[in-house]
Amino acid sequence: MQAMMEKRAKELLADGTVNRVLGWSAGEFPYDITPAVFETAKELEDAFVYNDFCAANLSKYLVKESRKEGKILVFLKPCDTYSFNQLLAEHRILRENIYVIGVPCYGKADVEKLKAMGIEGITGIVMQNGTYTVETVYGDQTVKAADAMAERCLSCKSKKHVVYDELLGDEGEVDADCNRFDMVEKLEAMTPDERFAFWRGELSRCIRCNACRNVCPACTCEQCVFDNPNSGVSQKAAVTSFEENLFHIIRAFHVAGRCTDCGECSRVCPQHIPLHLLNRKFIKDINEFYGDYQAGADPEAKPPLGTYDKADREAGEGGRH
Amino acid sequence: MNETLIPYAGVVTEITGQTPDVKTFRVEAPEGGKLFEHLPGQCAMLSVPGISEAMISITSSPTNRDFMEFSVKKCGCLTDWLHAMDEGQMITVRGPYGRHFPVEEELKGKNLVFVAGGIGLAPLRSVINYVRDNRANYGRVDIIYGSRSKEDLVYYNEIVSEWTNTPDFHVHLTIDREQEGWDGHVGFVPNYISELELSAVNACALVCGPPIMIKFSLPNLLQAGFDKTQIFTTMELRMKCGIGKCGRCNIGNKYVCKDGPVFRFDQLDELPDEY
Amino acid sequence: MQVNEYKPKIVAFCCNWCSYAGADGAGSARLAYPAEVKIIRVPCSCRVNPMFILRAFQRGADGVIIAGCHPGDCHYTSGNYFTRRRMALLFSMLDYLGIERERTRVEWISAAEGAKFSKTMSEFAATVASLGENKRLEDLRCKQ
Amino acid sequence: MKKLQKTQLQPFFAALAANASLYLPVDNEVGKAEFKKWQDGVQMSTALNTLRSAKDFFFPQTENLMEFKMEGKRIDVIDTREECEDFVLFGVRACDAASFAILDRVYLVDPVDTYYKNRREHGTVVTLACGRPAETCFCGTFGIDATDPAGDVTAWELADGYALRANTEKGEALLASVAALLTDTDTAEVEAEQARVRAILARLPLSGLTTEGLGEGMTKEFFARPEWAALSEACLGCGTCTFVCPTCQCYDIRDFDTGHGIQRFRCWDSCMYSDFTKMAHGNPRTSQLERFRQRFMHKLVYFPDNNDGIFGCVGCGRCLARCPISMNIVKVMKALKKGGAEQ
Amino acid sequence: MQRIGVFVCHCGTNIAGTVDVVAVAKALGQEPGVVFSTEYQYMCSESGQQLMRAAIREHKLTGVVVCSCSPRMHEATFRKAAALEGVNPYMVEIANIREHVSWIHKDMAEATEKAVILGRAAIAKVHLNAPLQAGESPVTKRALVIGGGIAGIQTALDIAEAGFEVDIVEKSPTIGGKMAQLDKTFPTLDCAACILTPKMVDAAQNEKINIFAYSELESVKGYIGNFKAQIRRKARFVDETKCTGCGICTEKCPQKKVPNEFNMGLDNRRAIYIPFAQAVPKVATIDANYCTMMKTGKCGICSKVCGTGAIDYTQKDTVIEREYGAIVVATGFNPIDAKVYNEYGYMDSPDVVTSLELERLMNAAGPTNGTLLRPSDKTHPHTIVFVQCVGSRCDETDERGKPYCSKICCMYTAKHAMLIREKYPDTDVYVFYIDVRTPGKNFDEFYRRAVEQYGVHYIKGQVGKVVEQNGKLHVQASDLLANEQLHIDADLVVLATAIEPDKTARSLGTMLTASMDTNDFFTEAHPKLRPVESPTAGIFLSGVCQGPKDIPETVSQASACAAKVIGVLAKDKLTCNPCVAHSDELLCNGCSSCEKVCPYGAISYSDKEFRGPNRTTLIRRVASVNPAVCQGCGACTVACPSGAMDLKGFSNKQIMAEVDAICK
Repeated sequence: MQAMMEKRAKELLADGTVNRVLGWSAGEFPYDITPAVFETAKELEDAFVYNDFCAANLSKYLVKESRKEGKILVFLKPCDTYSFNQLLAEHRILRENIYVIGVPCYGKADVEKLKAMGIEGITGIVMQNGTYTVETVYGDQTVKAADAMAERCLSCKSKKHVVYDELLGDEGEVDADCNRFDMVEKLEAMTPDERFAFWRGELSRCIRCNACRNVCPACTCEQCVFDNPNSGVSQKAAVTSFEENLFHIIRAFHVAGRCTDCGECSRVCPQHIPLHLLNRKFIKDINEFYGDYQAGADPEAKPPLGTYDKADREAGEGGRH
Repeated sequence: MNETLIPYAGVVTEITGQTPDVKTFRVEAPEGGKLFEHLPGQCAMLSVPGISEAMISITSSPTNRDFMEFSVKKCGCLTDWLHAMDEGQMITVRGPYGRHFPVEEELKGKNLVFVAGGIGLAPLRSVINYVRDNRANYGRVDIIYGSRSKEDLVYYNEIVSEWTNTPDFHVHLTIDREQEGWDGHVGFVPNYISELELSAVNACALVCGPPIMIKFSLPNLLQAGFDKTQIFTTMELRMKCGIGKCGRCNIGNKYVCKDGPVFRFDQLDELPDEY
Repeated sequence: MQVNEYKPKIVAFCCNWCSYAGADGAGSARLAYPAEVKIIRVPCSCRVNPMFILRAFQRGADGVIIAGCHPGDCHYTSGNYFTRRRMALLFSMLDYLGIERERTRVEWISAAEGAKFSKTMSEFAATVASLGENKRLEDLRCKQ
Repeated sequence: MKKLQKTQLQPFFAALAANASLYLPVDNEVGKAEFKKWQDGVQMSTALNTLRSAKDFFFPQTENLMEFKMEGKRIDVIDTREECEDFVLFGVRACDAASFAILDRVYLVDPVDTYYKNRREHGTVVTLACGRPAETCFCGTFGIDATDPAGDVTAWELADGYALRANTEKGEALLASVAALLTDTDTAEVEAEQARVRAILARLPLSGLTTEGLGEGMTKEFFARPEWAALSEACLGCGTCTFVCPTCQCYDIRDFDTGHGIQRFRCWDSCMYSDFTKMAHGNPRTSQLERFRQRFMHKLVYFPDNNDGIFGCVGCGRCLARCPISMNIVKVMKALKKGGAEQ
Repeated sequence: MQRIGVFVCHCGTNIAGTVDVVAVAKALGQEPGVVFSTEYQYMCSESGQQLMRAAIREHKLTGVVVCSCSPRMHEATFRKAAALEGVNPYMVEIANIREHVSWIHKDMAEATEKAVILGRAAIAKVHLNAPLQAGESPVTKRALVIGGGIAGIQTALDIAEAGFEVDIVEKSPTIGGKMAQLDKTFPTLDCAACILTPKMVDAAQNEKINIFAYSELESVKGYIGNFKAQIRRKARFVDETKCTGCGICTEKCPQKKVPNEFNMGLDNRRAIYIPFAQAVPKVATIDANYCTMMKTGKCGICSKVCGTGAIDYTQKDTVIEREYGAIVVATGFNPIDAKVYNEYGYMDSPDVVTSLELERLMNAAGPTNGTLLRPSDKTHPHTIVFVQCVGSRCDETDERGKPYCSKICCMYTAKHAMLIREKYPDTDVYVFYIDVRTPGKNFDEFYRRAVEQYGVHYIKGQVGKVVEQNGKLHVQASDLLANEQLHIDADLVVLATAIEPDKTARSLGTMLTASMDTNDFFTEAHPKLRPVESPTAGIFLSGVCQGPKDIPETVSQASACAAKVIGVLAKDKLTCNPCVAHSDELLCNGCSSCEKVCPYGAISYSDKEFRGPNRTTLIRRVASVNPAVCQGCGACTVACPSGAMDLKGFSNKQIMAEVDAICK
């Protein structure tokens, strides 16, 4: 796939369709891959990479990139296309300056999972036939790719590209039966005290690095309210548990109905806080209260918080707990 | 143990309107007298708790034994607050911070040229009054000061009644545009520098004002024969701690709050062109 | 004898057209409700930002109630419908985080329903009082 | 040199905790090590290092500096400083131990930061030599020996116990306080362990990375380099690298109105944040390129400039592991060197 | 920082009785920024206002807090007073310590404490208030009157009289409304048609008045001074411009079995019809539901007999768009459907009629040409029972009825009874009532005449059941005063059914964003002081749509309403509410979240240039708010994630400051 992508990118650069390529660039190790813009075939040859560790959702970079001179080619995985559509619906990216190539994704690997297996000192990873042969300074180890799959990919909602100009690989399917709400349901089934204890434990680790916000394709505000000294709620550090709660509740609320559940927030959290469980709660509630809605699936769809029905349930009514 | 981050509470005993958007605040310790000693060109962090903190240069001369003065232009939430308050109000002050003008070192015995625009006169006023109080230690003094209009000239009364009457003090005022009731010089400060035919011999220039004024004054001073080692300026950048630790006011490896705000122009050349 | 009976702090956001007028109506009819309830006037219930609710809890409120026109009666046609959606989601989220759901409430009270206003506020105050102090969304710095 | 039997580890912790709060790396709910207070039964993590650095103990993420009471026109400044209680940090790695020296160069130089100093004086650091370094480790680049860390006491994990060496008076006192649990030993076992680990360190992928061409006096050389654009391109402007970094020490001072007074607190800040240098009249660093450059110029040039050539990085590798987009100081160093070589 | 003055009102003892106003003034005087604090007997009085104005001058106040009654009472008063001293009116905030404190709390300590807290909240808000300037918008000098009953006609005539254009939109083929159906009017017993029809003609002939009969309002957009309405002109299938109203078609139409709604279905009309002789406009209308031609394509008789060729079976509804400066709602009422009161046998016997049906049975132009005959057998009824309060004054729990008094029933029943007794002295008339309510000029005298002079049997009590038995109506009732059960065999039972707002009112209210009460009566901006205005600016209320009224009341309200409308139309420009949303372009993402929740379409987007880093320019899509269209609800402010959208006068920071002050 990487070779195909590189070939197409070079072709499109060569024929002038695009003048830049937004993709992934190889790093020091097999897994530390950085989003990058390539402008020449040489740059692509030197560093372009697409493998199981290319986890970053590139769509948010288009907020800036699509406003630059010329047209940019972007490679989007299925879940990234939802973010793309949502950004499009919110007029955050300029479609005419973007050439989208959909690329397949069968689930991305999480190096933390390898490390959790005690694999340290990684110097190389050979990926083939569903197994990873991990070379380390302490010897080689073989693991099943499935065992190293990122948490978010285990409950992947869709392998379908909802938008593209060109698709490499096969068209995927929406997985209506994915189990992505399992953990939300598990939490809902707990007592309020248990839920409170769970979230306190998780959120208390927050260091307010803002990685979740800054990586989030729905958080593209020119200036976040939490960074705006005039907003009256700006805060830099979570000084108290309240501020941890406030930041995450408001952030989740601000992306409610807009979050496509791409899972980037949890992926980048250096403290491994399962932030996606907040967003998924809103998604699940929206589905239950107002009918199924998948942000980004249809850029023309009315956002659930931008519309209403006279027969909507009352606030605080019902619920399952 | 003394902690520099913990401020003193001081009483604002007098508020003088200088221009439509500049007021001068006289601050004394609650028991009277100065909160702390300083040298000309140094700054202090003024604050109203809960509103904000801001680094303001101390405009009074260290030779003043009774109080400190700060001239503040209205341009943000703290300054708005200060402008609205009444005398008798307390504020907090910490300092002094930063390097001062080398009044006892490089400047001593020299002819001095002060170049200021608008509120930029505030830090220089401390030096000017220091020089007046130690008149014998310095040579000829030229003060070139300009503003948008007559109303925007700060310390106008002091300039006219005291500075002009100080021996060998030559005050050159200018305003940007013609104005009724103004028979003085009209024009921008950088041009005025050239017009005045200043002598750079055994002289130092102290420049402070809007960046654009500094930018255009420098070549004219150089043309007048000043070397960059003879020209000093004082800078203003985002300062928070005032002691070179919080990490935000650096230009290259220099911290404006600690290594500045007073810089000699040749020193500035060493720094990356960040601002 | 219990001297220091616990009194909750309650913030009531009332829309100008219906519920605030309803509160005025309660006053005119001398229909008492607990003094713990303090009203903030907003043009419409849809003006209430989740941030305000959390702010109230941060600052020591024990309960927050939003009162607006009955669905269909909004002075601005649709404001309360948006309120309903927003608050349904927010309250569900607070519940999900383990924060007592009885501390938050939305009620529709028309300008004519002074009695309902008084009754609703009394009930809500009693409910909140029974929950005790808000510990889960408080900011300890704001504690006296 | 003293020796502690492995079986005596918990009694050893108990004895330390009897005199002062003892903090050591413990696995948290998501299996990552973090410094936590030792209590009976708490097991030390076997992880190479804690997810966050140990700097929190001397430079916490937030701390109250003072309070103000405001009444009418009056302001009372309330000094809320209190003498810090004694504590022991056990299991600090060589990189973090080296970071304390770097923080000292900021906070203990005149004017001394008394909040920092207070904690520094009351903390005793027991370091633990690394046994199983990771691919992200590059402390050797900055001359730090992972097999012989600094600290008040240095410990080595051996097959059957721990070797302990006091390096300071504080360290001596600490070991004296638990003398009953210790036996004397020679350095042979430690040397063998060091040799084993040094062999691994030499094989690490970043073992060849040096600071050659970086450091003092390189401002003009590096500042306008074209590499910054590509390096900073993907940067999200988050504070992850800063907050996990053991040497980052920038802070912000803010006021909080509690409703019954003003609390002035200090909190970590990040030069990567878009509002770091924002002021009333504008922002001198408006682009992420400038902010990104600032962070690395500071560690690789400005800090050495002002601190006798000592770099502001200890090679702990946390930013390599944690950066959401896998951009880090190693990539920056390599790119700058490569760019320099090409010029 | 503001310089704030605090003024605590005693409101006589209304506030001072339960709130220690001196303590409140003292406590609030300690608040930061407060430079003056006092209390006074009546702040709203002239001397109270003078006190405030003097303090503003003396202490150079920049903000004012008045602790008094509800801002809904006197906010405007204090704002005006402040403005006279050069303080922007929006720098005044009211702490409601009467309705929200003194009137509901008995304990003085508790009430005082609460008053102080509310005062603090107001002070905290004023600190963040900014002077607001009201914008201006032009006024379209034409009014729309919805409903062509007596209320609408009177309002239209008065507005036209002042020289402004008026359009009347009436959904039925003629104007005239309910009054046209009435026989005589109380208490003067003059003929309804005689006084109404000249007004209808006046309206038709007034060149300033356009009558859009057989038309309905489709949509309304805009705001006071600048409404845009779409009016659906329903197809009459008769060209109004050609029809002379000769009536030949209505005589020749073979379809004779159409229930005549003008006569309450008591007789039939043709498929092509003119509702009544004096209809305005006097134009025939084809009822497409019954017309044979329309249904089968075969007939066409009317077309053949029409001398002017006015019949047009292909006519379509047309929608016209008109602009208005003000809109008058005069949608009137209907009696409730008596079907639900089956205990009175309304569905079982044609001789159980409603009052309005009786009105037609007694009307000379009605189905019986004015002779009172039983609908069933066309005989004279000799015993008549009137049942009062059918569906009026019901318990809240009663879903069939209305909680309110319909107000007109007592009087028209007295009228009916009197007229029957006069015309048919051999008739026994019984009236069962809960109370007889006769406040009004000459009303009680009228009622007493019915009882004393005409011998109408008024019985305080309720009718339990009406059962048809052998051509008679067996009425079971109770006499509460005599405390006995009564059984009356009546020939005719008349139900004084409650009146309710027209069914179209609810959807109209939504369309106009005018608020309504739970009974679908439109709410007035103030129950006492602004009784003919809706809270929605530019929407005015005329007649029964606002609440039950008799004719004189309706007409006087209609004229009052016209005066208010004239007040709007006479202005060249209107000042807007300055408490509107505004978007901070530097923060705006252009995401359109706000636009989606704006009920007024007040938000638009444009691409603008902004400064980017290092002297670059960026083009960004940003929102802007039309202050003349925005009504200030604030829905957008919550939809906006970046906080770019804020509401003037109710900003995020202001509300949070109030929260902080309250929770302190």
